[in-house]
Amino acid sequence: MATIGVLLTGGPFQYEHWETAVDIGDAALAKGHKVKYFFYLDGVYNPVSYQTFPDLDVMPKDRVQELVAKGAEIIACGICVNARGLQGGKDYVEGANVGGLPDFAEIVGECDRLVTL
Amino acid sequence: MATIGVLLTGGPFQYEHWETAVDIGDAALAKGHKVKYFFYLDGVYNPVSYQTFPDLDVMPKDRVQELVAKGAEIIACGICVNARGLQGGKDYVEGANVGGLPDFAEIVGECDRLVTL
Amino acid sequence: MGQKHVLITFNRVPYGSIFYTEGLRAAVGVTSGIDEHTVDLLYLGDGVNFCLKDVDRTDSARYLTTLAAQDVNLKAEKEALQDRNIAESELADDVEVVSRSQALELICKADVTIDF
Amino acid sequence: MGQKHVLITFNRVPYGSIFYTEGLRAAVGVTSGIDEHTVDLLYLGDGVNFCLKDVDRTDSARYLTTLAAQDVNLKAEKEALQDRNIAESELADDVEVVSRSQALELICKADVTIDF
Amino acid sequence: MSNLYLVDQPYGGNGVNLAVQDSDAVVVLIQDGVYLDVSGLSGAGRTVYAVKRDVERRGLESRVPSTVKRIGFDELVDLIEANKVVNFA
Amino acid sequence: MSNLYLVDQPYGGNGVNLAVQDSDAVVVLIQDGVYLDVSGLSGAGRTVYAVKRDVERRGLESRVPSTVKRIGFDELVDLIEANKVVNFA
Repeated sequence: MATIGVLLTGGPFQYEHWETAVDIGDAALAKGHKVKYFFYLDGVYNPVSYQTFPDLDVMPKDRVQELVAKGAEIIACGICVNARGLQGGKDYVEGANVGGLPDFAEIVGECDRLVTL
Repeated sequence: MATIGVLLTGGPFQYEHWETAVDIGDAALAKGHKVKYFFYLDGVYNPVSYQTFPDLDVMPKDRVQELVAKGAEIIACGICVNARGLQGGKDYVEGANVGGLPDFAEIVGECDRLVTL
Repeated sequence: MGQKHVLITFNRVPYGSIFYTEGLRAAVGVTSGIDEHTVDLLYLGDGVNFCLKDVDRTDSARYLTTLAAQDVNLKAEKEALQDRNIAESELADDVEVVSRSQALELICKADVTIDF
Repeated sequence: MGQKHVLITFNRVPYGSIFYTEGLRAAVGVTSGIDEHTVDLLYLGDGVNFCLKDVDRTDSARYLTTLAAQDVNLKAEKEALQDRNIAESELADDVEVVSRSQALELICKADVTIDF
Repeated sequence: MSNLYLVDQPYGGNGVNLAVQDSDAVVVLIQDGVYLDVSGLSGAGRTVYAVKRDVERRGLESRVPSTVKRIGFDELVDLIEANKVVNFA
Repeated sequence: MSNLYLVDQPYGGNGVNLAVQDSDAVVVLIQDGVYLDVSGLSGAGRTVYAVKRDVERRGLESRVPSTVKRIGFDELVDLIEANKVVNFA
């Protein structure tokens, strides 16, 4: 069992990095690996819980929440969160936490592999 | 005096389209032109009023608010707003309104020039 | 106010970003306002990759259907296809190949242009 | 937990996006944690444009100063410079030119890599 | 009224390709568009402008040819008003 | 443990350039990375993988060479676990 760190700098929708980041995490968790995400830059938009779109049942935030439910750790860069007006992540799905680059440094120290998307 | 429409699909921070869009609007308003913005896709992130960043006095939302104060019209795509969890633009700076693609069609009809960024 | 002719260009490959489908949603929106604007859809550069017949159109089919009902097809620039070694036989049926000169005529004919 | 050596690559031109400066902020963040990771900064492809001496460093100067205090300089790939006709005389003083083979050595030396 | 090509990256090259063939084209390089090779445009006799701030920030004063006229947003708006905008930004 | 290059656009070409010279390289094309020309990699004897879903969505089954092995996320995670990840995505 390995610890896989994932740095995600892409937001939901506009670019599809978030989807690959989630798909890798899902597959890794299913194999029993530990997965730790750091959401940086536009990556911090992903866990906003009020996302809705006509005809779409599963939104990016739902995928984030599923990752948490399966045991993934999620920390978002607080400076990026507040720059984007997300007020400390107050509307984040449960389990998506706000921290800072020191948390990312810790993930770098802990992880066996780091994937950046 | 002309009416200049601006379609902005870029969000604040990550890419700099928003800045060119604002700079063109500022210059056009100073010359007495009418300026009408439609914020589409990640463009809808620009007017979120709680943006703060250490050491930065002027945030993208401040530039948006200045445009409104100078007479620019601003409409954001409601489907994009809600997809991104911004709840009908409830945290938007004053004067930034939420509408839909029919509003963009109207801007296309009214404008003498359309700039897309 | 008034009816205009709008040229919408598609310049990015499909799927890495949403412009390929959200540009089509905008095309539908622009043509369905009270002014009844008309549109041309022009695929340039990397954008021509959307015109391959095997591209998954799940996200875009409904917009394309609406546009096709208005006789709007997909125009792909020949030079861009050639640069990418894409043969006409690899393209979807609703794609029309146009030369760069014809693309230029579309620009001249348009009242406004939008790029995705 | 443990100290690691991190290779951060910069692949985009400065100013159209914020990666050129937010990548440096991340570099500072990574090196100032309790593990005291070390970093190399490698400019590849279009990224080498940041190494031009006349680039406005207003947004990035404080991160570069912090990193310079840890003896971290900017490494630019020679082949990328040549492809863009950038002469070494056009580069800032804190830039070291490395060959692609040396870039590869940096990859092999790193425990983890991050791209911006 | 000419065709005013507003050109940025990543796909501004598509606009440049068209403008080279468009005898009625005027081109403005904005943001990362200032990195584009415009020798084909100049060679074809097109007038090329670049946003001064975008050239300066990127340290490209000596690399963007002097045949490319530097302009501010004030002049850009005048160009937008006077021409049909062809967007590649 | 080889170097596993994870390659997407717009700058995946930088990773490909390095992987061509890296005799210990394995390359995985993800998202728009599947559009990249990998003939140089195959020519240099590198093993190249592509995420199957990303190839299929883009309709590239007949355009991405058959020497490029299609994989799912399950296999991608195994590759990530077994190698050092070199990120260009």
